[in-house]
This record gives sequence, structure tokens and C-alpha cells, in this order.
Amino acid sequence: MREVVKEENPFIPEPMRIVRRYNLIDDVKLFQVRAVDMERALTLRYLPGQFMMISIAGVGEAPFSISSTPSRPGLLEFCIREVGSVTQALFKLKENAQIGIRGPYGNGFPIEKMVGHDLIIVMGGLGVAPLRSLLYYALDNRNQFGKVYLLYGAKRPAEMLFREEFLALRERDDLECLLTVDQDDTRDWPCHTGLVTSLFQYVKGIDPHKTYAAICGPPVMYKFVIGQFLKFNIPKHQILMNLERRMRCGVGKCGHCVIEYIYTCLDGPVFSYWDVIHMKELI
Amino acid sequence: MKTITIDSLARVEGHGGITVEVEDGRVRGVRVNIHEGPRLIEALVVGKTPEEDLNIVPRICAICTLSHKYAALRGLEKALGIEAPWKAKLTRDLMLLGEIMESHSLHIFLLSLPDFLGYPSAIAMSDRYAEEVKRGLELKQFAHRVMEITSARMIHGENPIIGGFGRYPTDAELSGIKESAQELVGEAERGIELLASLDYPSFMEEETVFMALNPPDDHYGFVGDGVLISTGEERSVEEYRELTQERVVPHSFAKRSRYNGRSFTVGALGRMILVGERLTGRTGEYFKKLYNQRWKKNPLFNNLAQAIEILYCLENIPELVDEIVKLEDPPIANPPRTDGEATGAVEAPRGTLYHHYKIEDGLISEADIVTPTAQNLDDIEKYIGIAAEKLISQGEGSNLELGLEMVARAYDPCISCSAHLVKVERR
Amino acid sequence: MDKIGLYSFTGCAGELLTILHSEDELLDFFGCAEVKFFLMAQSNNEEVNLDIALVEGSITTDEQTEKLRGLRARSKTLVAMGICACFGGIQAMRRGDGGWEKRFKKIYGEALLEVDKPFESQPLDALIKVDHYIPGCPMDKGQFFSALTRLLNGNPPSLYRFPVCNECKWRGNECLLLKNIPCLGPLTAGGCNAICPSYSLPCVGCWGPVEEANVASEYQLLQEKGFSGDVVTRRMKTFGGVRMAQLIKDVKKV
Amino acid sequence: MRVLKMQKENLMVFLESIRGFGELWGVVDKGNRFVFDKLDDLSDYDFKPRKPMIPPKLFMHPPKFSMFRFNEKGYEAELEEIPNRVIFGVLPCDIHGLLILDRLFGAEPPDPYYMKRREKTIILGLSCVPGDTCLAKATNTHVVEEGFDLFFSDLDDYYLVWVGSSKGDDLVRVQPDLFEEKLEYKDLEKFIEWKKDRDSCYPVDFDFTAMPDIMELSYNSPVWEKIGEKCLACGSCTMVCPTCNCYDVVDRLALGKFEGIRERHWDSCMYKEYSMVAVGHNFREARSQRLKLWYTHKLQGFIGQFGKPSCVGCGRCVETCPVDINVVTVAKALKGEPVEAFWNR
Ligand SMILES: Cc1cc2nc3c(=O)[nH]c(=O)nc-3n(C[C@H](O)[C@H](O)[C@H](O)COP(=O)(O)OP(=O)(O)OC[C@H]3O[C@@H](n4cnc5c(N)ncnc54)[C@H](O)[C@@H]3O)c2cc1C
Ligand code: SF4
Ligand code: SF4
Ligand code: SF4
Repeated sequence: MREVVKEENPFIPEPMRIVRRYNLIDDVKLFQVRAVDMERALTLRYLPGQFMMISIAGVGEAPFSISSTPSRPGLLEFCIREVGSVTQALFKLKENAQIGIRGPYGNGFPIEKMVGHDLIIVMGGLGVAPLRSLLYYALDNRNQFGKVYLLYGAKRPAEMLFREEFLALRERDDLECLLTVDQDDTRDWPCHTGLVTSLFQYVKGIDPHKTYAAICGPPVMYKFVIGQFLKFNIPKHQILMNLERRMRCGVGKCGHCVIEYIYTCLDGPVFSYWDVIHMKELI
Repeated sequence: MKTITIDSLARVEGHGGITVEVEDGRVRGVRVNIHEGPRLIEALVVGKTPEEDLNIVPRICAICTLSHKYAALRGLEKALGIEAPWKAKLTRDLMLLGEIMESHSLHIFLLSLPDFLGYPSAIAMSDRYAEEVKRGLELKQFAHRVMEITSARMIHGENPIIGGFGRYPTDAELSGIKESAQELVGEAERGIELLASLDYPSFMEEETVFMALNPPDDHYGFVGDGVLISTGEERSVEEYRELTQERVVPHSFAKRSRYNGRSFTVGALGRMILVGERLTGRTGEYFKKLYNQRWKKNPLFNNLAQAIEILYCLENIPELVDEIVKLEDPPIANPPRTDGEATGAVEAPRGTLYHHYKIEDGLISEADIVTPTAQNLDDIEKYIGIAAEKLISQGEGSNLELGLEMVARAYDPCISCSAHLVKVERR
Repeated sequence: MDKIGLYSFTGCAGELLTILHSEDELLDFFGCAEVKFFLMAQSNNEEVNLDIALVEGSITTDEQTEKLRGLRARSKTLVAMGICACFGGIQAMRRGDGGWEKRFKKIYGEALLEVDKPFESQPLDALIKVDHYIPGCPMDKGQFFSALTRLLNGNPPSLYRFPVCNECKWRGNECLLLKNIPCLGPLTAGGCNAICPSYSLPCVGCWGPVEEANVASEYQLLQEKGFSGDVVTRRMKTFGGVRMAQLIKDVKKV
Repeated sequence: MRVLKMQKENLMVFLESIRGFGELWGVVDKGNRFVFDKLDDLSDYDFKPRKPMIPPKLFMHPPKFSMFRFNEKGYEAELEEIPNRVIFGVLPCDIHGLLILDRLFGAEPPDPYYMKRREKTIILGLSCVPGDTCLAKATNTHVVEEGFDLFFSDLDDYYLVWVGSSKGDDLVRVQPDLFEEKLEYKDLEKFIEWKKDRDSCYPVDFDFTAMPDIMELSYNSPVWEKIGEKCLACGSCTMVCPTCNCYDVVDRLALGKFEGIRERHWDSCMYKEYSMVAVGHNFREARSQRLKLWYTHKLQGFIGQFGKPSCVGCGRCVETCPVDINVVTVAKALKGEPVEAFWNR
């Protein structure tokens, strides 16, 4: 009965269950979530870079990027920072608790166009959330892409999300995994120290016209990272970024995410640097 | 010596307590201490326009907000020489009926009854006495609607203004409350019967002086320009200073009143005693049946007097409504002058409320407000003294708190004080 | 079940009465939490550690200050209800003009008061940390229950953060400012359902200032409409308490 | 389009005859304001065109409503209680407003709340004579070709009735004898005459076509700072605008049991909180930025995407903003024309 309503009503969340949750850092957790309906769980399709609306009845809804890759169906992963009411409520929930989810929404990365290209993924802080999806998608479909670079900067080692996971990735020889921290307060950080832009010196041998760059991080990061890509001569429409806006609906109705007449939830959240140039408010 | 403290007789508007000092079984002193922080409202309205005063003074007390509004309106309009349109006058009367009824039903059913029936609160009472609690809530809710349609909201409604109303209630709203009023008459009667069936203990009985406004045309009512006194005199409200003789006492932020050196009582009981005979209809019948000489001596009968007034309101609302709907909405009356001085008074739920203003050049230069509870405080002290002595002499130590509290509560001094705990400190 | 307490300081008791006046919700209210303290409604009150303290009224004496500090110390969450608690209330309308002592004498004369040391009205957060604010004079019962139910579920309240004008337009009212009536709607926190403008009466600001009150512009607008600066600031200050006083001061500085 | 003729005295009979289709609503004069109200009694209704303060968007997109309920078991949509309505007297600019909202709410995935209400609402349009603030001719929204079920053009002693939908046709068929099928040449002549007349009396004539470029060029114009300083952030402009649709969502819980609703209510891009995201970052902290968004949204973005502004020229912002910030003053100022407005003083 409710199925019918749901089908015609995009605002009614689907029941999903928190399968597991991991502490990543102090205020960030990874949630593994699965649709209660098993068939739905296995058939749910999405693209890296898309997001979903997580709903906690009685509290509200908020958009979150999908951190898992569609190449591994069944479980959805979200990497979430505790900042306000929805996220606080979510953090209080135990494994096996039921939540509501709508989506996937947004354009996601233009995977079809990106196939056959080199990839440079640059992330800072919580920018991992959407880009981890892209990263694993590329790794799971390794033969579809050329070189793959991962550049990730955190403030301190303790604040690096998925630290062990990424440290392990350094062993792979089909990926250039470059990690950095602004400051090493532990004194045994095995990788680079410095801003994320300082990792670009290790990016070598790419063909700029055959390269897609993807960036996500705190607003201050974009300007500097984009500058680096421009130096590499990567075409502006091949520099992609995930943007954040306030969102209440996720489907282009509530207006909050609008920029001029562009709805971040429909036409984004992935935009190219070219979009940014002609839409002044984008970043 | 031992000291009995009614710990938190909060407010006339706020917090306070009652201390009773007893030595060798004799009461040495009773003090109602009002600790309520001072707000200095009368000083704050100086330099404001009459319109602004009307926004401010209702905030003195959220239970009698409309009584303050009405008393202020009467004072200010008189001072400015405004004759409020008849429809405005009737609509204001209606709103006052709403407030009286709302305050009384709250007091009787939620605050007083638990005492008589032996519960800590109406909520605790609601299991066994579901009917009664429901009845109280229904009457209250109806009264809210009356207040809402006339004043725009339940508490601190701004709709009554100088010279009229922002918007008069619609005919549909009025006929709606008329209908409900008629339906509720039975509930009010059952309320009176319940209260009449209660046992009113006599441990504090003694005669006192009563005052109430004299409503015009030999009617019962809550608005008037003369003050009746149980000594047989009648004075004008303009003489309120003499009648109430306010003074400051060291132990209280609330001022006190005496008349000719005697403490006195205002409120529903006073109104019944002074003008109860004018009641007609079912209300009149109940009055005749229930009224007796003990009422003059025993403040607990205030509860019964309030119950009768609820019925009075219900019987009168339909008549008032019929009269109001006949009238066109009049334009707002404008003040012919910008200077003047006058006193306005209404019977608030707890008794006579005076608002005195002097206006110069359109701004208030002096304001004086005498609330019913301030007038009652001395009598409350007196009756608590008598009660304490009597109860102690009867060896009723265990019921002391309840007894004293019931006396205080009967005056319904202002809502919070009526629900508070009495602590007896024995030194 | 959460332990809650309802406390009242200097004010008109409008918030606690708003709760008591909620006939439809009252029984559920007492059922949804352990009401440990509510002087106005019950006599079996206890001063214990609380999950939620709901506080109305402003602070005007030393004794109240002590009581409030104690209350804060034993409460996990403390909510200020009504403009007295949030901004100091009408009794703070002249705060800081230096005339308080004089006004006090005017009312009480030279009589010696033994009660408690009084001072000019302070909002709660001048003395302690307040977790949430429910504005209004009095607060709206719908907003209160919406905030309370969220708190009882462990979530912060989600109250309207827009000015009165929003709801005024929902109700299809023509703007009074256009008719040269000095409405304070744009400066005032919404949530009251724009009652006054819906009765063709100007908003007097009884919910206190909205977060982003453009005082300077409204001041200039009303002056242009023929209201003297005095009248305008007086109106703004009546219910605006310490927050409005600050906003006005900021404007004057510029 | 099918066009019929109706004698004026038949209108009331006609409206009475179609009450079976739903509640009848129209714009009424409430003393000092025009609002939509139910027309239960037509006997002293004058059927004159009036511009209500709040446009008809409120029927499809109410200021506040519950989207769904929830409890421990899950969610359940609240859609069933929507009444059928017939709205008489919808003006051309407002019909254009609805068309723009249709596009927005109807886009994939369609908003069921809006769509359901739209479906259940019959629009009876009515021709108008422009008031002081109308600029519909400038926005080319003074004529309508779609978006209504019936449209009544008032030609003094009779109406020309344009049948705009199959439901409109059903309405006509209830009492077909109220309409005259055959139009004469002079009827059309009269209509053209009327239209010419009416079009000549628009007080505000303004060329919006260049707006996108002007907006683009005036991104850093000092006008934004100026209006930002004076804007009261009251949001009135957005509430009365027929094409503003922004909303916010809050969950409300019942007392004592886990049960509640998700409420949707009108929001405004003029409010500070509107663009705030986590950790307090605000994309539009300054009022000037918010105003810029509104005007780029209406006068640049939409034109860019759909070839026309999303301002339908109703003039409501002109009438509503207490500090004279509106499409006309702002557009003029950006074009460098002199503007007499509060914000400019
Ligand atoms: C496309 C997209 C993808 C995203 N992906 C992720 C992701 O993968 N992981 C992630 O962690 N986040 C992500 N976000 C951000 C995430 O949506 C927000 O952090 C989330 O909305 C916060 O919701 P909340 O209810 O917990 O916070 P809210 O309670 O809504 O608070 C958010 C912020 O609003 C402000 N605020 C709220 N209430 C008040 C108040 N009363 N007073 C003052 N300020 C207040 C505060 O600044 C607060 O930090 C994404 C956002 C977008 C648009
Ligand atoms: S905020 Fe208003 S309603 Fe509340 S206590 Fe103060 S004066 Fe009374
Ligand atoms: S009447 Fe007052 S509240 Fe309403 S829109 Fe105008 S300024 Fe705002
Ligand atoms: S532009 Fe005008 S109507 Fe809109 S928010 Fe600003 S002051 Fe209010």
C-alpha cells in the first residue's frame, strides 16, 4: 500500500537500516546503510558524486554524498560530520536502527565522458565523502581509466579520514596515492607534510587533454587547487568539483540551493570549472 | 517561638511567602512577603502615549491581562474625553466576562478542588475525578475562545484599543460562542452543585469589610464608576486613593491597602455580598439557595462565589451577543483633547482594579495602578493569623499547612501563589 | 522519562499560563515527562537535577540570581521562554538610561525594604548560559510544544527564524507600513501568526527582535513617514529589551 | 481555441451551475485588502477583476501544510484531503505565474502536493484593466494562451469565453444554453479594439529583454549595496510574488508518543538563514547578496534558460515593498536610469 504512495511521492523516504557504523575521526563517522527491502538494496543504482537525503523522523532531513561505489552494490556508505540537528540525531543511532533515505539525486560525475581519461582526485577534509566513491569506482573498473592520482590533505594525521585504508592504498601500483598533512604533530607520519597543493610536484606524465580532475574540500581549497590544474593545462570543463549548498528537497523544488537559475541539486552538485567561471556565485 | 513559613506564596505577580510567628500558641505576627522582583511598570509608562500604555500594562499579569486592558482603557478614555462607541463598550464587557470565567474555572477546578478533595494537583486528581477536571477544562476552553475572539489572542491580545477595536468579532464568531455558552450552562450548574456539596471548615471565621464596584442600573456586573462598601457607603472610583490607602511595607515588593485603617476584601465574594441580590435567572436562584451569613466571615466561600459567577457569565454572554450583533461596526473614536486626568476601574476576577492616569500633551505623566491582590493582602494576613491560632489551639498541627494554604488559595491571590506548598518551621 | 522543571522569575507568568491554558495538551504534557517542579500547577514539587529546565521571567534580585545559577548547575538543558527571559522583557525597556534608582524610589518611596536586593531587569543569558530561546510575549503554545517535543526526543528545537512579515503575508494582509502605520513587523521575531497586523493593528514588537533586524532602515523609514526619532526608538525598545538596545546602539555608532 | 460568447447576466447562473465541480472561490474586497475567499453566496458579488494580495499560488502551494505523517511504523503521505476548487477571476499575469510554477513543480520528479492540487483546481481566468503598478505588458504576460480552463474577456455587455481545456469544455456543457456558440465578426473586432485600448493604458513600460546582459554587467554595481542597506529582509516581496516558490521544512512531533508531521512552509531567499550551511558558513551573508540572487533569478537566470523573465509583471513587489525595492526600481537603476525610491534617498 505504502509502495504506491512512495512511487508517486518523491518526498517520502524509503526505510533503510544502519548496518554498521565506524568512527573515522572525532566528529566524523562512516555509516553503512542498506535498504530494508532486499531487492531494492540490490537494485539501487547511483553514480559517484550523487547524494541522498537522509531523514530522521521528528528531526529533519539533510543531503549527504554517497561514499561507496556503485560497483559494489548492496551497501550504501555515508561519511558524515556531526554539525547540527540531523547529524547529531544520526550519531545517536545504534546499528540496526532504521532511518529514511531518498535519492539518489544530483548529476554525479560524468563517468561516461571520463572513461578513457587519466584521473586526478584532490580532496581535503570531508571532501573525501563524494570522491571516495569516484576513487573506488575507478579502481574497480581499473582498465577503463588511464593513470589515477589521489591527492588527499588533512590538517593533522589524527584528522585524516580513512587513514589506514588510504595508507594501504599506497601499496597498489595502479594508483598514485599521495597523502599529506598540514602539520605532523605525531612525528611519525609516514607521508608528506605540507598543503595539498604541494603534492602536485609528484603528479607527472599526464596528458592534460586526456585528464579529468575532481576536487572536493573546504571552500578555501578550490582556488589554489584549481590554479594548479590550470598550470597543468587541464581544460576547464574537465576540472570537476562537488559543491555544497543548503538543500531542503534535493529535487529542485525548495529553492535553497539555487544559483541564478541553476539548481545545485539537479544540475550539480558536480560542476566544472567552466560553469564556475560563468556563474559567479558558484564558489 | 515557632515560625510557620508558607514558603512560596509566589506573586501577586511572582514570588513571596507567608511567615507566621507563633509564641505560646498565640500568633505574634503574620507577614506575606512578596519577593517578586520589582518591575516598576507605573514608572515605565510615564512618557509614553496612551496607546503604548495599553501595550504595556496588560503585561503586569497574564491572568488578568484583559482586566488591566479594560481598566486602563476606562481611565485613559475618561482622561481624554473619549466616549467609546456602544458596540466597543459591549464587546469589552464580553471580553471581561471571558476573562472572569476563564480565571475562575482555572482557579476552582485546577487549583482549589484538589485541596478539597485531597490531591496535590488537578492532574493527580484526574483519575478519580475525570469528570470534574474535564468540566473545568471545557469551561476554561470556552472562556478562552471568548477572550480570543474579542482581544485577538488568549494572553495579551492587542485588539482592544483606544476608541474601539482593531477589528470587531465577526457575527459568525459571536454566534458560535453564544451557542457554546448555552450548551455549557449545565456544566456550570453541576460545578456549583459540586462546590456547594463541599465541607467548608470554619476555623478562620470572622467578619470583615468588603468592597466592589457598583454596576449601573441595579444590575450585577463587573464595570462601574461607584464603589460599594459593606459598611453601607458608596464612593466614586476617583476616590480610590482614599479607599485603598496604599502603603509600602518593608517585607514586600507589593504594596498594601487599608480602608479607614481596616483591612478589607475584594473579589467574587465581595461582589456576591454587595450586589448578589441583583442576580437573576438560574444564577439568581442559586444565589438565593446558597447564600448565607457565613459567607461574610469565611473566605473559603469565595470558591462558591466564583462558581456562581461562571454561571452568571454563561447566562449573560448570549444576551450580550444578541445586543452586539445588532450593531454596525463603528469607526474608532478619536480623543477630543490631549490632556486630562482620570481613574478607571473594573472588577477583575480577583476584585476591583484601579488604573489612574494623568496625561499631558498626549503623553502619560503619572500612572497609578492598584491591583486587587494588593488590596486583599492585609486580609489574607489577618485570616491566616486567625486560622493559625485556631488550628494550633485545636491541635491540628498536621493539617496546619493545608489549612493556611486553603485560606491563601481561596483568595486566588494570583495563580502561582495558590498552588504553593506550606512549610512549617518549628524552632 | 525526562525530568523537567518549570520556573518563573520576574514577569507576568505568561509562559507558564500559556502552558496551563493548553487544555488539549495538558494531560499529555504531564504524561510525557516527569514534571518535578511547576509551582503554578502542582504542590508536590522537588528541586532535583533536571534534564530540561524551562524558565520564564527576567532576573531582578540577588536571590533570583542565586536561584537561577543553582538551576543552571543542575539542569542539562535550559530553555528561556518569553521575552522577559530572552531579552529582559518590558521591565528592561529603559535599561541603561541610569534612571532606574529614581523610578524605584518613585514607586516605593523612601521606605526601607527588607526583602531582597533588587536591580534593573536582566535577561537570563546575562547571568548564565542559555541553550535555547523561545521568544514571545507570551510565547506561542504551538511553538512551545514543538520545541518541547523535539527536546524530549533529544533534538534541538526548530523554531521559525523569520520576521513577523512572513506570516503576515501568509495571511494576505496589506502592509501597514504602506499606510503610514508604524508596524514593527520587519524587526520582530515571527511565530505569533502575525496577529496584530491581521487585526489592522501595527506589530508592537512583543516577540522581541528577529535575528537580522534592520533597525537603521526601519528607523529612517518611519522618520520619513513623519514619526519622530524619539517615538520610533521608544516603540522599538518597549519589548526589545537588551537586544534591541544593543541594535539601536550599534546603529547610532555607525 | 474554442471561443464562445456569454451574456453578462448569465455568469452568475453559470457559476451556480458548476458548483458540483468544487468549492467556488473568488477575490473579495475585505475593506482594505483583496483576498481569495469562498463564494458561498453570489447574490452580491460583482465579478470585477481584482488583484489579490497573495497570488493564486497559495492554492497549489499553500503557505503551510503537512507533507506527511510519521510514526514508529513509517511514513504516510497526506494528500487525500484536498478539495476540488473552482477559482474565478484569475488574472492573466497570475495564470502566467502558475505556468512558471507548473514548470518548476512539474519537472522530474513532479511534486505530488502541487500537482495534485493543481489537478483539482479549475482556473476561470478573467480579463483585467491594468492598475497603477502593472507591468505585464513589459513582461509580455498580459495575454494568455494556456494555463486556464475557461477565460472570460470582459467586453462591457458580454464576455468572450475561451475554452482552454477539456475540463473547461465540461463546464460549458453543464448548461450549454448559457453560451452562444456563434461569434460574429463584430465580436472579434470589439475584442481587438478592447485589447488595443487596454494595452495602451499600462502605466509601466519597461524593456526587460536586455536584462540578462545588464545583470551580467552590473554584477559589481553599487546599486546592490544601496538596496542591501535599506532592505528590511522582511521577505514580503517573495511572499507576494506569483513565481516565488521557496519553502522550508520542519518536523513537528506530537506530545507523549512518537508521531508527527513534516511541515512545509513558505521561506524566503531574503532571510539570512536561507543559504546558511553547516558550521555557520553562509553563502549570502549580506542582504545585498540575497537581493542579487532574487534579481538574477528572476531577470537573468530564467531568461537565460527559458527566454523570458520569471517576473510576470503583476506589480505586487512594487505595491508591497515598504522600502521601494522592486523589479522596476532595481531594473531601472541597473540600467542607469534615475530612480525615485526610498532606498535611493
Ligand atoms: C550535495 C551535498 C552533499 C553533502 N555531503 C555531505 C557528506 O557526505 N557528509 C557530510 O557530513 N555532510 C555533507 N553535506 C553537508 C550536510 O548536508 C550538512 O552538514 C547537513 O545538512 C547538516 O545537517 P544538520 O541537520 O545536522 O545541521 P543543521 O541543524 O541544519 O545545522 C547546519 C548549520 O546550520 C546552522 N544552524 C542551524 N541551526 C542553527 C541555529 N539555531 N542557530 C545558528 N545556526 C544554526 C549552523 O551553522 C549549523 O552548523 C552535504 C551537503 C550537500 C549539499
Ligand atoms: S514575556 Fe511577556 S508573557 Fe512572558 S512573562 Fe514576560 S511579560 Fe509575561
Ligand atoms: S503589516 Fe507589519 S508585519 Fe505585516 S508585512 Fe507590513 S510591516 Fe510586516
Ligand atoms: S526587498 Fe522589500 S519586501 Fe523584500 S525583503 Fe527587502 S524590504 Fe522586504
